[in-house]
Amino acid sequence: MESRATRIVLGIWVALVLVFLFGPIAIIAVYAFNASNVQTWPIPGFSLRWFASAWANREIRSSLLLSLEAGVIATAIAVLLGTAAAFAVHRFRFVGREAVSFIVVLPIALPGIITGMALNSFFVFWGLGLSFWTIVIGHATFCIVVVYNNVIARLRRMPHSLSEASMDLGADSWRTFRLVTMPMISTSLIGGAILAFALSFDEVIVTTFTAGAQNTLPLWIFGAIRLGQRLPEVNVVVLVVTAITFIPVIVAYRYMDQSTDRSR
Amino acid sequence: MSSAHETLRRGGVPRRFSGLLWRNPRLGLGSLLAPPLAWFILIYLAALVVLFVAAFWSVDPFTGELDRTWTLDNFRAILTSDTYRAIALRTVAMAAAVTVTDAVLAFPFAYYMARVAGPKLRVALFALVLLPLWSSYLARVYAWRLILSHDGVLNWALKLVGLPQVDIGYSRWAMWIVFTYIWLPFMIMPLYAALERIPGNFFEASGDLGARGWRTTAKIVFPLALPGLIAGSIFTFSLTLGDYITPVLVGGPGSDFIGNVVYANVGIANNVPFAAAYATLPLLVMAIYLLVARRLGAFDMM
Amino acid sequence: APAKANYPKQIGKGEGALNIVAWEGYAQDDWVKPFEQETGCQVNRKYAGSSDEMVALMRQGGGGEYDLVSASGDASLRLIYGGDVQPIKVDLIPDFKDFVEDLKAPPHNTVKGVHYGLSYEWGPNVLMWNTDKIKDAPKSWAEIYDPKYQGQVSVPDNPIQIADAALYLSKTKPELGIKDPYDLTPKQLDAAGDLLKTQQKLVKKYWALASDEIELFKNGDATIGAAWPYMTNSLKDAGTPVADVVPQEGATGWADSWMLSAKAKHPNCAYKFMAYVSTPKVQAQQAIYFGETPVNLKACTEMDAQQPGSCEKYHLNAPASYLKSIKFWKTPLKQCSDGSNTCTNYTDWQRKWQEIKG
Amino acid sequence: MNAMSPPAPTLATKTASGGEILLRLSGVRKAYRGAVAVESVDLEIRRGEFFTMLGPSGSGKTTTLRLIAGFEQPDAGTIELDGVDMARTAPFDRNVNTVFQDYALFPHMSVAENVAYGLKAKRVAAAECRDRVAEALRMVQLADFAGRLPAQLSGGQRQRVGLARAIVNRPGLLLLDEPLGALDLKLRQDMQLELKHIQEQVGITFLYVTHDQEEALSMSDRIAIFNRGEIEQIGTPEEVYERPTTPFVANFVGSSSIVKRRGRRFMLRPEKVQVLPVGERAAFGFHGEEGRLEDRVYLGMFTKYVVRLGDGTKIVAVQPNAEGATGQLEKQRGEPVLVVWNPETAWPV
Amino acid sequence: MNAMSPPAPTLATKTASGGEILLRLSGVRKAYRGAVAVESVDLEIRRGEFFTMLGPSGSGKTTTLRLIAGFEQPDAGTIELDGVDMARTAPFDRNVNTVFQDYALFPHMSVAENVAYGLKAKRVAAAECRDRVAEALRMVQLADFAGRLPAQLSGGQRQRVGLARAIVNRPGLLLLDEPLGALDLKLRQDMQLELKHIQEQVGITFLYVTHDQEEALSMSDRIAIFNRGEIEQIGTPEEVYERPTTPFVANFVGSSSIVKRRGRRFMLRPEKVQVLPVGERAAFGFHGEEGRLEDRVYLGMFTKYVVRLGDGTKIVAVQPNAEGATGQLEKQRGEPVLVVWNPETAWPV
Ligand SMILES: Nc1ncnc2c1ncn2[C@@H]1O[C@H](COP(=O)(O)OP(=O)(O)OP(=O)(O)O)[C@@H](O)[C@H]1O
Ligand SMILES: Nc1ncnc2c1ncn2[C@@H]1O[C@H](COP(=O)(O)OP(=O)(O)OP(=O)(O)O)[C@@H](O)[C@H]1O
Ligand SMILES: NCCCCNCCCN
Ligand SMILES: [Mg+2]
Ligand SMILES: [Mg+2]
Repeated sequence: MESRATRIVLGIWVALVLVFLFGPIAIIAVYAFNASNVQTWPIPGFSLRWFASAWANREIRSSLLLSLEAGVIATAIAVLLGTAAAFAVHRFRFVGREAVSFIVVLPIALPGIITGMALNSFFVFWGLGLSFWTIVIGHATFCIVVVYNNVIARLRRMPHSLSEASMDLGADSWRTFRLVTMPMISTSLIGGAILAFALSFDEVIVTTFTAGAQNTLPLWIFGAIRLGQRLPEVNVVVLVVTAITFIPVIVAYRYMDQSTDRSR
Repeated sequence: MSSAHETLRRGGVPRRFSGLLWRNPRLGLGSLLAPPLAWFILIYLAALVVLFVAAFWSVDPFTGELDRTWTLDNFRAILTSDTYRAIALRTVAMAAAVTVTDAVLAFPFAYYMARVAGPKLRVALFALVLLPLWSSYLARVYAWRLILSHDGVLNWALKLVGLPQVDIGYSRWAMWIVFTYIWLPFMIMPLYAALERIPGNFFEASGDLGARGWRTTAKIVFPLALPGLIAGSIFTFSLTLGDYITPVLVGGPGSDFIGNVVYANVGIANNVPFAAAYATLPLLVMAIYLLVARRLGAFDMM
Repeated sequence: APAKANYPKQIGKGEGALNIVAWEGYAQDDWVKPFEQETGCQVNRKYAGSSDEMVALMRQGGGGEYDLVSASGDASLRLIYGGDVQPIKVDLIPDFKDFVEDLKAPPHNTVKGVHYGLSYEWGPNVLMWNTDKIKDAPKSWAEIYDPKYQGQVSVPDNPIQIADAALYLSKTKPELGIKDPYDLTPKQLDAAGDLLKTQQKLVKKYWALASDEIELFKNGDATIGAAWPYMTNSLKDAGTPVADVVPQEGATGWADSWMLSAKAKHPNCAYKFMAYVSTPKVQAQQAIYFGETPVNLKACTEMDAQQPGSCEKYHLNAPASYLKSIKFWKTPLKQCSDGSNTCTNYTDWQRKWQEIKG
Repeated sequence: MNAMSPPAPTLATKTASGGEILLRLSGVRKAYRGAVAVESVDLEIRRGEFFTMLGPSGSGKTTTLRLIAGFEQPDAGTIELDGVDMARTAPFDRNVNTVFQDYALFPHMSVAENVAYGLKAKRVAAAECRDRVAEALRMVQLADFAGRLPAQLSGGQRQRVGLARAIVNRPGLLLLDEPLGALDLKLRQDMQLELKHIQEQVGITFLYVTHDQEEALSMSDRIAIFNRGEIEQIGTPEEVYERPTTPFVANFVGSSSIVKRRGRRFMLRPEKVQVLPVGERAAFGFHGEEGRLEDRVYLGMFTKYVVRLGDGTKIVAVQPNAEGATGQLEKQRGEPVLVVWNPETAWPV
Repeated sequence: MNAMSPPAPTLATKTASGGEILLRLSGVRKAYRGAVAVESVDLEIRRGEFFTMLGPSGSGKTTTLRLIAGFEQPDAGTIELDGVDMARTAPFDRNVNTVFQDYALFPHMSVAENVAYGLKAKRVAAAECRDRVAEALRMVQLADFAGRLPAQLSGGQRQRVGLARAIVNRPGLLLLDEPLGALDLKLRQDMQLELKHIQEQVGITFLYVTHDQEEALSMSDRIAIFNRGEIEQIGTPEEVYERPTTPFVANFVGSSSIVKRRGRRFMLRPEKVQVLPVGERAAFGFHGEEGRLEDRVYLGMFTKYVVRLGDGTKIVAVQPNAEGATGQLEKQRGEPVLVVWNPETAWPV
């Protein structure tokens, strides 16, 4: 439908936005190879030494590990609770049903500083020391909505008759969930989980308020940025994480939602 | 036939439990809803309540001890101060400006994804939009410092092509650019979701009735994409509203946000009551925003 | 209220870990790594950009997240009276005896003879400038209030910065009657505020982090400002032409102490760490790295060994007189040092600072 | 007809005037948040019958079917299958299977896996399962498509998979909710024949939902006419077409003209009316009236005439195009004609 | 009929045997990535005509319509509207409007706004716009629904909004792609009448797509039968039903039996065949053969008989249920019967 000129103009726009999106990431990549730890432009020379020193850095490894652990557990909680909430809202009519979708989006829609501060004073109020688990709780709280939204969108598109057909054929609720519902929602679940994990993996503000002495990777990065001595290592870590995630993200989104390749 | 019923009736615990759930749907609802609801109410809503009760308390500035006597002093201090009013205004204005800019940048992009790109390119663009979320938010903000600083990449490039230097490092311009940049994917995704749901034959129907491209865009595409736009704006607006790191990293003088004041009071001055009182403002703004957004159907697009 | 003493008899076996809150540059691998190898105590570092942040971190989650903090004088009393830190048995620190006398039991970390902190290092807030862009070496703080540096000034984003203005005003406007830059009546606070508000228009950026300031000078955004010697050193190392000076009006400064959390989970490692960083070698490494002065007088030879002339450069050979020239950070209180109740407290300062920054 | 089929029933027994009751609904009622979907339904279905529920959109057909399948629970009334009340039995414990309007095939399973689904749920042994699936696919002529995914099938093929998936379980009762609604007319007509054939083969009781009168008439042993959540009439195709008990049934099942004579209203089916040139004589005992030809529509098999009588009554008549290539009555619109009917065929409503 | 309607045409002119050409397609071809959707289509449509494209699913009807509307561009051939080639003209510049199968109503606009959309795009003055919208809504009997949103309408009402939205623009040509496909049978029959009525009222040329033969026969002036991207026959309803030029047309338009006699194949329409008890005499000049009654299906208006002849040929016959409450032939399945037809009605294929 769109005229050729429209398509060309839109194409140029898309290209420019991509340059905008990836320009800073390119800068990060370049500085990862900076021979000096002084961040001036253009860089004085190329070097791989920061890869070696990042690799040897125990703090990077432990904070990366912590971020992965917290992200995985928070995502797991989000998947369980978000899926349960999506099913409840999709399947049933009940008083306060509307409120559920509202409560669920609150933690992500309210500024992170409110979420963080509220959880922080809550933990303090109950005398719970800040720990790995408080990080997980904070992350899970704002990740639930991502899974919830993905799953409920899929459930809405999934014909209700499928699970009825299954029960009609003699499969009990559990079998129906396992053999029909789960395979149908799995891709949206994966999509939601990936996004949830990404949000957790990169969360700074809520973590700042819910972490104790533990450093997640973003907190380590923040510390490194303040310190200013090891910035190339930050760039190395960011570059490597981005590169490693690129392929699974592409693969995952290919499978995520049939709607994305539904032709217009 | 009755023997058939017998065989059907048999079955293990899951089957009998399934039957129980079928006969008592409320039980099923309860077991699905209780865990997430308990999580949100016992942890999150309770936390918000604790926080905002604290807004009416005060703190000993020296020892940091909470004084749990009811007082409106925090609110009074905020409402009577030009400084706090200016900061609130600045924050909301920036959040609005960033939201509008992201919408403008994202709309043609999402439109291209939904309507022009083929299936393969669409998946690729989708992944490319999401990819920045994996490269540290902090590192990307920091990269902008290197771009915008006095002797940075931008001025270097401008010099290369013989253009005059700009001095926008550490300023509100810088914050505007960086916020726009950081939250752009959060606008593109829901906008794309909304555009992608517009049936193709609406474009045909509109053209068929004599409307040219711009008219179709204004009268059909935009109104139908509005829920997605609002869903995206929830992110861009609220993420900007609550951020305090970007102002610290790329802002100049006079660029403190609500978040900076809140952070300074809770994370530095240990004055949670005052922070809570000041945080009431974004909380109210977002609550209203969300109620409006939900009415406009934005929640289905997030 | 201050925490009760709970002295250990001796330093026991390490717990394997140690969580510390430190100023940036206070826990460098150069000396932390050997400590870890020696004691098996893995050091987890959290860097704070201001004394306020240190206090907040030590109180975070009800306290107990961190074992040690390198608190400056304006944070230490708050931590003591807030009950956040516990008394330290200085006998367990072998090098304590070699400390500068004035800092063995200074009022900012010792209350009624009870040591709540172990002095570490001290130094001045200096005036730093880019020597390429400013040829005449500045001598007065007046420079950072001078409109000719519009958009090139950088000062810390910290309420305690008001004291710098007050110090300057105490010299340039004696009629205000400022004696101690931390004892300000509301009128004096306003006067300092007004001065800082005129400065706000000149500021390129209020630096929140040490690295901010370094970068501002490195990338040509700032040419003059208030800094720490640490920054001058870093910038010089990176080839940026800068110099610093304690201007004629004198300077504010810090005197830091290691303090032990009242709920420390790793007290043995904490004692081991305090003992370790009090040794002449570490004291010297720290001093040279940050550009400040150790408390251990024996560090002088170590300093000269690591960087010839540094003992003198940082006045460790004549600490007593140099000490007097620095107005060390302390927490402003309602009660002035002279006992009268006419001063402004830290909350007032915070509000004022917010007003200044806008 | 193959080995499975029962001895061909006589035309008389096909109307199922007797036989054992398989399903009985009494006083069944269902409302959705205030909106009543099924007001009160009483129904008896006999074993082996092809029973159809016919009615306009929203009349409660689907709801009734869902209550029988167990997807919904009735607000009141009983649902007895084989004399046992099913009200508290879950769908997976009912000996009833459903063919869905949108087929509801599991998209991630092959045709064979779809068909085997019910047997596996009942833990039928693998070998038997394989055989029964193969047999069911043969019956719906999809033996060669066992390995395909539903997305790789045409609409008619999907419909047959849905059917095979249900009948492979040999349910006591098969529920079909507008199973042909999504198909092209031509395909639908073919599938009607196939469905009917299969029902005769396997001898399962069919409870069929449609809103297409022709489909209902051509396939059913008995028909229940639904209107606003209630049944207006139950009867054989001939009964509901020729002897409707309410005006609604008269109007919904086939088209008709209404004439008022001597203070009473009569329904006239179009095939009972003849249109003749003015001046011709009506047959003995027939009633004739003059009118004006308002429209003539050629419909292939027959031609439809619309005639306006002197008192304004509109009479619709159809006449088969039996005699040759063109319709018999060569009149133009607006010309006068004679309409004729046997008063015995005028049904009072 | 109101003031707008043209003088009632005679039945003869309705077959549109002459008249000015409005639309001409010559050698139009369209392929989608290798798959040919429209092979080669030649077509002429006359002004004022009700022209129908009939054909099975996938035969290229929609593609042809989309080419005419301008949603697609042909790979080859010309599309002339009023003698002007339209191939490079954008949809919004063509004097053609479309009624979509799924209506494609704009969900965020009221009924009136939907209908006004095309007029506003053409910058028709507000007052005139208001009047024309009101008139169009009156015509489709939705005057009272102007303020509603599409979601608040039933299927049939939406369909009429789609129609009003198109005709309000007074296009030279109106394209309708299975506009009634989504409706219930009963509603569809009502809408067929309404559509036809409106076409006569406004005098716009209709190009109609359907896969329902009955619909095509009852509404059209002329019909084009599509098969695999090509037109097999164009003609009046009677021509395509009674004198099909290809076996495909014979089979697709209406049902028929095929008999082979003297080495030639003939098509027998079911209404041309009579079924009689054995022993009765066929009318003069008629051809009679004995067979066995295989099935008898009551269809309300008529009864369908399936007879198997001695040589295995299957003959389908329909007889109107004109005489009384029951069909005339009281034979049971399996009994011998006589089938009779006029050899002139057997069409060689
Ligand atoms: N889940 C539901 N929630 C609310 N109302 C419902 C629901 N299901 C059906 N209804 C209403 O109940 C009435 C009967 O609906 P039902 O689906 O049984 O009709 P139907 O005869 O099957 O119609 P159709 O021919 O359109 O399928 C309708 O008015 C419908 O709107
Ligand atoms: N956009 C497209 N891309 C690829 N193939 C297409 C496209 N549109 C149609 N086709 C193919 O072209 C052929 C003709 O399709 P078309 O939609 O014109 O048929 P139709 O006669 O309208 O069928 P129906 O009655 O099912 O609507 C079909 O084989 C179809 O699969
Ligand atoms: N990529 C960083 C995005 C951070 C989003 N945080 C969401 C939490 C808001 N409460
Ligand atoms: Mg239904
Ligand atoms: Mg089509």
